[in-house]
Amino acid sequence: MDRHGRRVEHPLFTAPDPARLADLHRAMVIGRRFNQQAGTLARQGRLAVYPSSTGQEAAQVGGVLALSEQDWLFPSYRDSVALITRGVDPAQVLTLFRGDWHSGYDPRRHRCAPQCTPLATNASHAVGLTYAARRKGHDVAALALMGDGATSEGDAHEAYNFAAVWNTPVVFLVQNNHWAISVPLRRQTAAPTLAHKAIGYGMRGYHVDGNDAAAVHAVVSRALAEARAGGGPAIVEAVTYRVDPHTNSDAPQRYRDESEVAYWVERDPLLRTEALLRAEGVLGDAEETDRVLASFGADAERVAALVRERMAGEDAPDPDSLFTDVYSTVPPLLDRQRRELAAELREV
Amino acid sequence: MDRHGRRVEHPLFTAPDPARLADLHRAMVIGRRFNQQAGTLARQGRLAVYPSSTGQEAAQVGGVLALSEQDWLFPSYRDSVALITRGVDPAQVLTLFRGDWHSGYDPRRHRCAPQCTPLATNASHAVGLTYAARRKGHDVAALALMGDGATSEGDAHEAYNFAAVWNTPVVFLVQNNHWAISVPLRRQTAAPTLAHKAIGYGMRGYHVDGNDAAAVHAVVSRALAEARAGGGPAIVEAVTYRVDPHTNSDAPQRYRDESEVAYWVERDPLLRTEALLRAEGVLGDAEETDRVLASFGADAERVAALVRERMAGEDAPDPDSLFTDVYSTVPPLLDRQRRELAAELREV
Amino acid sequence: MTRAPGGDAPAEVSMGAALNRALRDAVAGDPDVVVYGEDVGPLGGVFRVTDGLHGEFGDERVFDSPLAESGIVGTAIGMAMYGLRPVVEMQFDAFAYPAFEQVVSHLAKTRNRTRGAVPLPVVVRVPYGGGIGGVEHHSDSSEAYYTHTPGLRVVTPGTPADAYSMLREAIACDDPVVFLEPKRRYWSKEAVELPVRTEPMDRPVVRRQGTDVTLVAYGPMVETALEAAGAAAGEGRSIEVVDLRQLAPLDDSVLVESVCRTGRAVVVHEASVFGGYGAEVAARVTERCFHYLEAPVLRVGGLDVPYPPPRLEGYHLPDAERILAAVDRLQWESEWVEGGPG
Amino acid sequence: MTRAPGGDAPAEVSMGAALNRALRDAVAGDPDVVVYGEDVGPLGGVFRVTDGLHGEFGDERVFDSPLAESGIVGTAIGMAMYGLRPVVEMQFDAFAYPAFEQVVSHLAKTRNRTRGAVPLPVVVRVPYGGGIGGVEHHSDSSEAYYTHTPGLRVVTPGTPADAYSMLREAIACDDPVVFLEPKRRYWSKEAVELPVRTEPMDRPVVRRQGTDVTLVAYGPMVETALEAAGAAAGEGRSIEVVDLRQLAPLDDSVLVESVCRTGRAVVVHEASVFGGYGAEVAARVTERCFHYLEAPVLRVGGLDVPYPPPRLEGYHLPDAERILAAVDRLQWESEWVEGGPG
Ligand SMILES: Cc1ncc(C[n+]2csc(CCOP(=O)(O)OP(=O)(O)O)c2C)c(N)n1
Ligand SMILES: Cc1ncc(C[n+]2csc(CCOP(=O)(O)OP(=O)(O)O)c2C)c(N)n1
Ligand SMILES: [Mg+2]
Ligand SMILES: [Mg+2]
Repeated sequence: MDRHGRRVEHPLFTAPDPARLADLHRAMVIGRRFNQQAGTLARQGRLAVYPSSTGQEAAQVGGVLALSEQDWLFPSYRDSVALITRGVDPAQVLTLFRGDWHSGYDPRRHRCAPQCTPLATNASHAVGLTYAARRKGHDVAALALMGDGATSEGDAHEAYNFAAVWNTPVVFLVQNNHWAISVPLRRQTAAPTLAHKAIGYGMRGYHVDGNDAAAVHAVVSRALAEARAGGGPAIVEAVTYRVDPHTNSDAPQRYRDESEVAYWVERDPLLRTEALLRAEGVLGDAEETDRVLASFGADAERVAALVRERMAGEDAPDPDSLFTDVYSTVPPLLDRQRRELAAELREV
Repeated sequence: MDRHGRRVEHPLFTAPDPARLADLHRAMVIGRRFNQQAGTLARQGRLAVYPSSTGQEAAQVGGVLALSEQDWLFPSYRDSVALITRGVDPAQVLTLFRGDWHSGYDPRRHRCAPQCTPLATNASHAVGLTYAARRKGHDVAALALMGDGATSEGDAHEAYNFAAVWNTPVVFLVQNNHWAISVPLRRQTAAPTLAHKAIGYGMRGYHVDGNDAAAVHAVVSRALAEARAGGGPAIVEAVTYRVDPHTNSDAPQRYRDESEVAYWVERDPLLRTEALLRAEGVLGDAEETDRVLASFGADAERVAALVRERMAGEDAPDPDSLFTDVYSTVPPLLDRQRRELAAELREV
Repeated sequence: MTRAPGGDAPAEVSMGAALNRALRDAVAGDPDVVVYGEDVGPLGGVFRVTDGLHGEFGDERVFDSPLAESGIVGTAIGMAMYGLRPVVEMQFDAFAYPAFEQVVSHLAKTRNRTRGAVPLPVVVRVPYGGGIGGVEHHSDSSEAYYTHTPGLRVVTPGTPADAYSMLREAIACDDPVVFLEPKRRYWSKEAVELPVRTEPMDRPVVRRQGTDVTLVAYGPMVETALEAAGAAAGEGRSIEVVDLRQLAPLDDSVLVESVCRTGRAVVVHEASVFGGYGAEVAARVTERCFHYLEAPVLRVGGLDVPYPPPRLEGYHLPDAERILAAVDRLQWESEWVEGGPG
Repeated sequence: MTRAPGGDAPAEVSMGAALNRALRDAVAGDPDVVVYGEDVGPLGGVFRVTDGLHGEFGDERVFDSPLAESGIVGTAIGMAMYGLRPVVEMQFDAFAYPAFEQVVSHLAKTRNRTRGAVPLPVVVRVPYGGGIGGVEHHSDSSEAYYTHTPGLRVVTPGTPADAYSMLREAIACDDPVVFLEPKRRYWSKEAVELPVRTEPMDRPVVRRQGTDVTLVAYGPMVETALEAAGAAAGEGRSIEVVDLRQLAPLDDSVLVESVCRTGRAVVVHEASVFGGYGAEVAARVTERCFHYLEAPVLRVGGLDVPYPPPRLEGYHLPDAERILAAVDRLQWESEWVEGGPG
């Protein structure tokens, strides 16, 4: 797609079929609404913090929908939209940010690793996991998500290198949203693009318009297919933009210009897929299209309502849960602390 | 030079002048002899350990002689030859390996950082140092040495990246000696060459025959000149070979073939410069050449003798030195331990 | 402590503001001081501790670096080798771990390695501890890792005045300093005129005098300890509060004097108790005051679990009540018997 | 301990050989066990602990990885998430520091983070401690860093039989285990028939019974403690030696029982005393045995300095003499007074 949502073909990559285009758009609509809702909850103090990915929905949705059922996703803290697109209960996605528990979902159930806060550390987990799956004879690829800033960490380098040397099917999807909190990309790297980093590991690097869900989907799909076929891992740099502040406690006016934000808002990924869907009549005629788009909006509202409801409850997490999963069994000294805390709580 | 020591010109790089060629050869002759002598001392138990760089003299000497007086060298444990070429007292170079103290020389005096054991960690020191020098208005470049294996560490990545973003004049000279202890290069990276890594940082990468002292010198000189001129840091990969075991306690027969060693011994860097010096009459006519080469040999023997002598002594380091340089002053609790040890030693 | 000139009551200053002022004065006072790290430039740091510095001193003195903690500490080491005095920030406690090798194997050891030829005047600022509702990895108390590493000075202020004075002293110090900032106290205020020079940082300070029991605290727990002491006073128990300030190397004289006088001690910190810094205090004080002790030195600290999520951190963190409960267990009845086998 | 069948005296086995055999049996016994790290393949590790495994089991089960410790631990975490049981080697103690973030922020916490859904059965083998004449960074005792990190099991064997049995148990364990191998004891021998199953690793063991004083040791110092106890016996002093084995989480019952019985204790380790693991032992034992103690629990450990160069390490490391000197300071005369202020 060009920036107005007009189709552009590429000899190497296959554009998503119409049904997939609709899925991409729907997931973005839901993701956008989710970002807004979570942002509101954070401002209301119902979440401890929320890192919004408004503006980055195409990159997350495009990447995740390229995964097969058995594949794994390794998200960072900013990848809520990726998680709900993968099918994780939206309220469970927010457990971390609400502060009820560190990870709200069972990673094995959805084949989604816990949201990762220490930057770039999830990337080597993805490498190890796919290595293990291959050892067990399973056809499992992984999508490891990281930001532009995270590529500066040593852990990113080590993960890229292990993946390339072991030839494990991992696609490292770098959402280059131009900022690492307040630090712009040019302070992060002097490379022409982040995709160029792939060369130094002997793997493929793709540079893609990260606000074009179809393009991200096409590129990640191809990279995953190559990786599965033994062609090695890849870095996909999706160029996008973080429209909201880093989190609700950020102060972006200190470091960036509103005009920059405006530039990117014009290139909103949702507007672009919508334009394409309408122009190409993917969802049917104009009327049918309106109807389907309205249903997407309704789905998004349902998700938002569910999230509001689930976050409204005051049910506090059980303090006893502090002790149960530190080790496979509760060791004696910890059990003593557990009993002490229970006694303390009985007193009050 | 080709592998027989015949001159090959390159449009980009300037070959060392005759005097420099002689210097290079002399330093290698001394370096080789030093490696042998230290190896012998290690086998005799006079050194705790010695990591020989036999076969890699060209890379070290070629790199170090490209430095200016005010520049800094950041050596690893394998870079004894680089250090003595830089002018550090050979016996002080061995202090670490003899076990008398961690660093035997004063780094500021020779502008040589202490020999670095934790892999790749010295590289960011070089970046910081050159940054500081620039801040102070000094024209100081640095040569950071590391092995092929060390390039896999996160610290290498972070240092490359900081250097490129800050545009500090550091040349990272990677001695690709094909092995990281027992691990061959193909298990370390899938990249076409280690020099390709430079691309991902937006810096220049050079791939040079590391057994050709003249070529290493020419390439490092150029890279340093560019870096000084604000052209940014560079990675220079010098392809060479570790002819000896990793250290005296290694067992290379477990992981590599003698034929591989033989292949590289044929490409001995000393034979090649000697051939060039003779063929081109750099040192004068045949007789003069013999005389000069003999004097190099004599210089090397003097160094070996000095090392033997200095390592023969039984003077043990003073235990009180354990306490004096942990902090700028000896803190009270440490002073208590110091007095306790002194009392203990008086008793026996 | 310096009083305001002219008799005016000094203004209330938060710990964050005091640290900010200390950095400003240090950068202004010495051209070799540079401040860098993640987001310390235009943003002023995620806690705004470097607020305004980039604007005032420019990018040469205060700047954002690439996002890589090992690289940050590694480059600081290199800068210090060449005579700068870098002050670097680790954004949160757990995000200092990537730099652990540089801190332990180089920062702590280079002076020693070079027999004093290469001192490393580097300050590594680490906002540490919990109590701010931070998600995972944003609330660790990592002092035990650093205090067990010879060659590092590990200091942590408990008051705004100390925050200012100790940070200035840390920057002026020729040893590497891990400067632990109790992030939950960034907003705690004290009436103080800056600049101020408090006691030298390597001296523990008695924050409140008492006769019955010594409460040993540092960083975020100083305020909590004082709160406990205040409450105890209401009930007729006189608690002395010692603020350690420099955790390593420790000067134990004030501590030992106090405990030998009171005969009872509790040490408190946020970090997990097991293998925590409190173990060192308890072991050391016991060794030196054994015959003066009426009861074992008790430790109050975090549970031996990974730092909990925000809504559970209240169960983890020591508060005045827990401290007082420990004080109550200090065998005030002469027939007390506790512990022992079984 | 299992006896050899048929009554033959069992063969002498070194600790290194016992570890090697444990790895071999674990790899042979469970297809999910993989062994990897730096130089563990054809070379068999720099200490030859993985000797022969690559040849026997092939590159799928035992292999060399790229040279990057954080990547090694990180990939092991990923493998364990998918059901493998990786056993990774950090070549030397100080070279585990680059992996510190992966160990502390992920390996230790993932089970907890996921409410038990994702246990991580990873063993991180770390040859640790000094006494082998290693240069800088090759002799650190890093147990205090790991034992203060909830979620990790930290174990260290003191004998070849334990080395075998505990490593098997560690590999079978569903928790992440930092397996600290006392590298100077790789060559220490014991007559034992392998395979052997000793006490469960989480139980401290009394290695030698005694009545007068309890010596608490682990890893490399078990042998040294026994040596001291032997020498003391000659002089009529009966020393009990407790080998802790699993340092964290600690089961303190054996310890407390012993010290309450003997009334005196010394804890010994190679690591620097300040903030070392011995502080935890001393503080805990004192808390639980206070009224049984005749003297403060003393600590014998390394000096509070960076690990010295080979020719000075003898001054740093505890030996039997230093242990006995500490035992002598345990206030055997009733009029003893030491310590206190001043
Ligand atoms: C190891 C580590 N260091 C520092 C941080 C603090 N931190 C959280 S997000 C962030 C910026 C990350 O930028 P980027 O990778 O571009 O991702 P984005 O937030 O833009 O999605 C920083 C510095 C962290 N989480 N982990
Ligand atoms: C951080 C770290 N990990 C592991 C080691 C142990 N070690 C010492 S040398 C070496 C191999 C290094 O290979 P390379 O970088 O190619 O240098 P070379 O020895 O070949 O000169 C290893 C693994 C170390 N010194 N530091
Ligand atoms: Mg970003
Ligand atoms: Mg090598």
